[in-house]
Amino acid sequence: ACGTKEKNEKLIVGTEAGFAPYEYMEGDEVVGVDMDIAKAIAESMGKELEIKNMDFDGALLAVQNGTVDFVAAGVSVNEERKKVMDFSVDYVDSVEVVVVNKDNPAVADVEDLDDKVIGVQQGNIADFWVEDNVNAKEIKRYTKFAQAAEDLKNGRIDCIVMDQFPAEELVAANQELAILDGILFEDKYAIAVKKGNKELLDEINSVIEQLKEDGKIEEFYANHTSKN
Amino acid sequence: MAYLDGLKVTLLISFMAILLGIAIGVVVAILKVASSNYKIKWLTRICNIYINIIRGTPLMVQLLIIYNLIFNSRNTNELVIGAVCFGINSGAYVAEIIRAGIESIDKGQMEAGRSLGFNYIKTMRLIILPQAVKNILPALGNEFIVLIKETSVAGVIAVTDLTKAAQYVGSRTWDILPPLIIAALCYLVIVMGLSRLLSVFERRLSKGDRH
Amino acid sequence: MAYLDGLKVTLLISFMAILLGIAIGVVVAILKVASSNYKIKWLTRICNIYINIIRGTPLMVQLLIIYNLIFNSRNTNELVIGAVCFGINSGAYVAEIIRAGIESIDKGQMEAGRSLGFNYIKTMRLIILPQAVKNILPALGNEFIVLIKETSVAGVIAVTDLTKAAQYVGSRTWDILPPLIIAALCYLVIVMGLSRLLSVFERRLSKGDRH
Amino acid sequence: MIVTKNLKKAFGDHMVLKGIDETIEKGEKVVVIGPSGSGKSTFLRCLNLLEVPTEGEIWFEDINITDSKENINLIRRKMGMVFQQFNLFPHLSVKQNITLAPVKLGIMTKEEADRKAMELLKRIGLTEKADAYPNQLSGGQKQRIAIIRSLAMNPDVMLFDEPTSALDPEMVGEVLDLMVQLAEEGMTMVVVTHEMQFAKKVGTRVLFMDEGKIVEQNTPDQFFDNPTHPRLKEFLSKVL
Amino acid sequence: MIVTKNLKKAFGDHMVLKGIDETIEKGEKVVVIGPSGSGKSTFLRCLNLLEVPTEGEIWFEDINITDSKENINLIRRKMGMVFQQFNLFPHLSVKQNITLAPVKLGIMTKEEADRKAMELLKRIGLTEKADAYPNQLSGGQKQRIAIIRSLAMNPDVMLFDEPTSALDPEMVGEVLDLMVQLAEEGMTMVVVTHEMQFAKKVGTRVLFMDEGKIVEQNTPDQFFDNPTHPRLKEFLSKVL
Ligand SMILES: Nc1ncnc2c1ncn2[C@@H]1O[C@H](COP(=O)(O)OP(=O)(O)OP(=O)(O)O)[C@@H](O)[C@H]1O
Ligand SMILES: Nc1ncnc2c1ncn2[C@@H]1O[C@H](COP(=O)(O)OP(=O)(O)OP(=O)(O)O)[C@@H](O)[C@H]1O
Ligand SMILES: [Mg+2]
Ligand SMILES: [Mg+2]
Repeated sequence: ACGTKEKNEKLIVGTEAGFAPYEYMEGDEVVGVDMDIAKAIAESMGKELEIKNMDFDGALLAVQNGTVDFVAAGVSVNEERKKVMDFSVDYVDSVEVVVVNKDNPAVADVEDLDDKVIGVQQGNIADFWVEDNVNAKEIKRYTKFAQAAEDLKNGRIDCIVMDQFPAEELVAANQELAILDGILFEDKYAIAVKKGNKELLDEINSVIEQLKEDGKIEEFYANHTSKN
Repeated sequence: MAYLDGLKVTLLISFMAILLGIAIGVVVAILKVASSNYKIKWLTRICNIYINIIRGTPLMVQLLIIYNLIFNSRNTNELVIGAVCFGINSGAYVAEIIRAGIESIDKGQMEAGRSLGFNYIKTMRLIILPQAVKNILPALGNEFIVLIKETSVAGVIAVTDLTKAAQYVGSRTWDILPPLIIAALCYLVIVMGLSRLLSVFERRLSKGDRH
Repeated sequence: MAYLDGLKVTLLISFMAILLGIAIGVVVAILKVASSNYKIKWLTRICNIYINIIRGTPLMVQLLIIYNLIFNSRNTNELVIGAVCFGINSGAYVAEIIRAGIESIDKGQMEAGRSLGFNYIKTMRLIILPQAVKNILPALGNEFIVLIKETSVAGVIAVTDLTKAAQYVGSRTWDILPPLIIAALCYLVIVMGLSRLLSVFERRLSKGDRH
Repeated sequence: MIVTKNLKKAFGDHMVLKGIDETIEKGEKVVVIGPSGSGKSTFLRCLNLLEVPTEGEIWFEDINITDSKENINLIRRKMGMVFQQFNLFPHLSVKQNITLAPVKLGIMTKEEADRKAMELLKRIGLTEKADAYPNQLSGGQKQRIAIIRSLAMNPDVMLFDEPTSALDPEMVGEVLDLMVQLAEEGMTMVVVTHEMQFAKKVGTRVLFMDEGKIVEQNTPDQFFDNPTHPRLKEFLSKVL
Repeated sequence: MIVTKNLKKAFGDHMVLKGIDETIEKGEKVVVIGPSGSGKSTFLRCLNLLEVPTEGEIWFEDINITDSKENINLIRRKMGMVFQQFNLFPHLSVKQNITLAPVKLGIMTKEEADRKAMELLKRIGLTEKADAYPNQLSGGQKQRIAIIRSLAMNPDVMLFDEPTSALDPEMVGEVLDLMVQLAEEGMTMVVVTHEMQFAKKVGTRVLFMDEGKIVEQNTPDQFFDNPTHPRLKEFLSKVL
């Protein structure tokens, strides 16, 4: 059934479905804000969207060697990454926060991260930020936030540094956890494509601009946060 | 439903991988046995290098290397990728299974064949291999069971197998233990079911022919 | 440096795990052999359940379950956690190694001991076990090598072993292959070095005593 | 000395001994012959309960040893057993093989046992092998060591199960010689063997087993010269 | 028919055959005896190159078979070999065991081979076992099948390596009977055995091997009645 023509019509997005509301599993389907944006991009290009669910840092590598066309996984833009891939206009301003155990807050303040055991997602912007800016006792690198949350509940780590929206999802589902007041740093998410893939980048940029204009992105958020 | 899809992926990858593993294993085993018999050192050495590298490094590391080294084409199906990675790994183990199967046959059989006037290859084909199959098949069944368990690390290369499916269910509900236990039970049922099947099959094989 | 630290973690976890595995394995093997000898069905069954569950489910799933189930204290060292998880897994395999070692001793030895007037336990201790050790030690060495490779999945429980260290270097430099290959070489050198050591040791053992 | 009453033994539903009533007196040398699979080994192994009978009783020196209240470990000390495959302990030296049981069972001190072992080794001319390990011995030497290992316990009866079948023909003689000596010293013996010469020479009684039963028995002279049972006639015609 | 010239064989640096010069004529029945490890089997296995000699030549029917240009597979068809352990093919029925080589080597058609097999089976009285598998046979039956499996190739010489050592005593006779028949029909035979009666009855010449050499040979009468070499005297005193 799949001729060569159809193959060319496929648009592949790489993501890591452990980052609600941006991307997460619903039944056996990957959904979320990023996926809605990806669908809009595919639609406007007239291609069929295929979602590859990988580890976060695996996805970023996959876009570099062309295994996927683009990555939509709450990817933060930074200088290091710009050297090896191209980024679209950002579609969200996010802030990174600190999640702690409510009953037993080992961290009092967002400024107070030195000498703490900090959980992050491996390859996530917070991983690098903490490594570069904090004198942590230990950085524990997880592939899944769920495992980090479990460890935080069990007191094996002192806090998790992560994006605000997923953090809100996290504390909503776990009474024992809380977000500290204040933000750690600001951050912009964008879609990553292979370095030099100008054609696709332009296409993506125009779709994102259009979505922003139509207020669609807020709509997407509403859809995916109201569920919990 | 997520479990079912994951389970399907697990089983499909294991199955395709064992087929590929058998293909590689047969070739490597025959090359190795024949080259050591006819003293072609370099060929024996190549076979041994492949076997030693695969058996000397962790599956997970192999998986990551093979995946990043070989697959740069975007159109490859994830099942195919998984099957190829695990197949390359399994080939080394299958080769050793087959070699052991051949060597388990009493050397009197080779001598009896040769002394009737058969050459080496004909003795292999008519006398040794038909007997070796009885030892090889159960071991291959076992290797298949091992593969089913090993594919649980396939998650690192973007394949959503049973283990990864369970992890994602846990990510969504923020309660990671129950899905893992469900996955463990799935594996247990499959593995023990296959083991039982295998031992029935083995008993059948050995019944007709005790020597 | 990251590699060295990771390597140290890998080796330490493997080493502590095999010690724990041996402790568990000895107890389970003895319970199993003795309970089947004295027909204590429920004890045999418990031993078999432990062995079957461990051998019937993927290591990675066990790891995630044990990790999330048992450790609720924040002060546990990650090495200890890893060692306990892998040790519980290894115990089942070690138990089978020990049982096989005991069963590999010709049953004429038990009969000779009994017919001299020794009871079951004394025959075990004075005659069977001293001989069984020769078969068990090499197999234990092998299990240790297997463990070194298997700890490469420890990364899923946030332990930074050799594999995870390599992955991290890769995700930092955006060039994932070279660190993985370095890691693979580290494993290969260790595993093949240990294998060689083991076969020397084995030859030593068997030299004095061919029967 | 040994009495079996309606001794039966089945493996699963395969009846191997079908009711054996025998009395072996002190000082007798009973030789058991019969075709392969007829139950000779099983009969012998029942006598010291290496096989537990399915039915019937075995009395040894007026003790019912099939009675589960009796401590079989104590009784076995009085019954030496020699196996076809020698079953020396390969991890122990020759001397240790001999002294292990007397010492560890608290029957002799280490010194007594050592003295006894050297005495026995001297008797069979193998003192220089005292510190050798079993794998350094020939088959005939192994079997003779196995015999004196049993003797070290001062047994009242010795059971032999084809003691020369696993030996090279050249070595059969030295083992039979030792057995003849034992017989001459008055040891009670039950011997399963295919060595007809031995049966004729030292046997006081020969039993013929077939399909789990003792179908004929007699003094060696009568047994070999006037066999009556047709199966025995056929057997003797083949092996003599 | 078979000539060995300065035949030597070493395993590693262990010299097992130390230079053997022998000529075996057509129709001879040569019996080889000697202590364990003296090299009897190695000698026999060299004759059809199952062991490749380290030095020396072997001539068979005027062909130098140690010459690497000769196709040993063709030559082996003319030399039947019977092993102590029978080495029947367990995955094939009795008839298939017999017909495999003639058919697969293109010497007979399937029908011819089947007819030949049934003829041979009839000769040894085992036609009803044609479709049985080796594991369903007794040791004596297995060895007789192994012998006729070799005969099916119409060999010019038959080599036997202790053909009765793995048999129960009751079954030795049936195998020896078949070998006696073969001898009477004029088959050239080389037989390694411990059966002295057989050597006396059918041997035309007896060789005594010791430590890799043939140290004495003679007609059976002279060999057994007037041994000269001290090692042979000792050997005979033990085994007779
Ligand atoms: N442990 C066992 N389990 C099942 N069957 C057995 C066992 N031991 C012996 N048998 C069977 O019991 C029968 C008699 O065996 P036994 O060894 O007593 O014979 P035997 O007269 O000593 O023969 P042989 O001369 O070959 O030693 C045989 O058919 C054998 O297969
Ligand atoms: N394949 C082999 N590799 C190494 N040594 C061997 C090999 N085959 C035989 N030998 C050695 O050669 C010597 C002679 O062996 P061979 O089997 O010819 O003796 P034999 O006279 O047939 O003895 P037996 O009566 O025990 O069969 C022995 O010391 C044996 O250990
Ligand atoms: Mg027996
Ligand atoms: Mg031999």
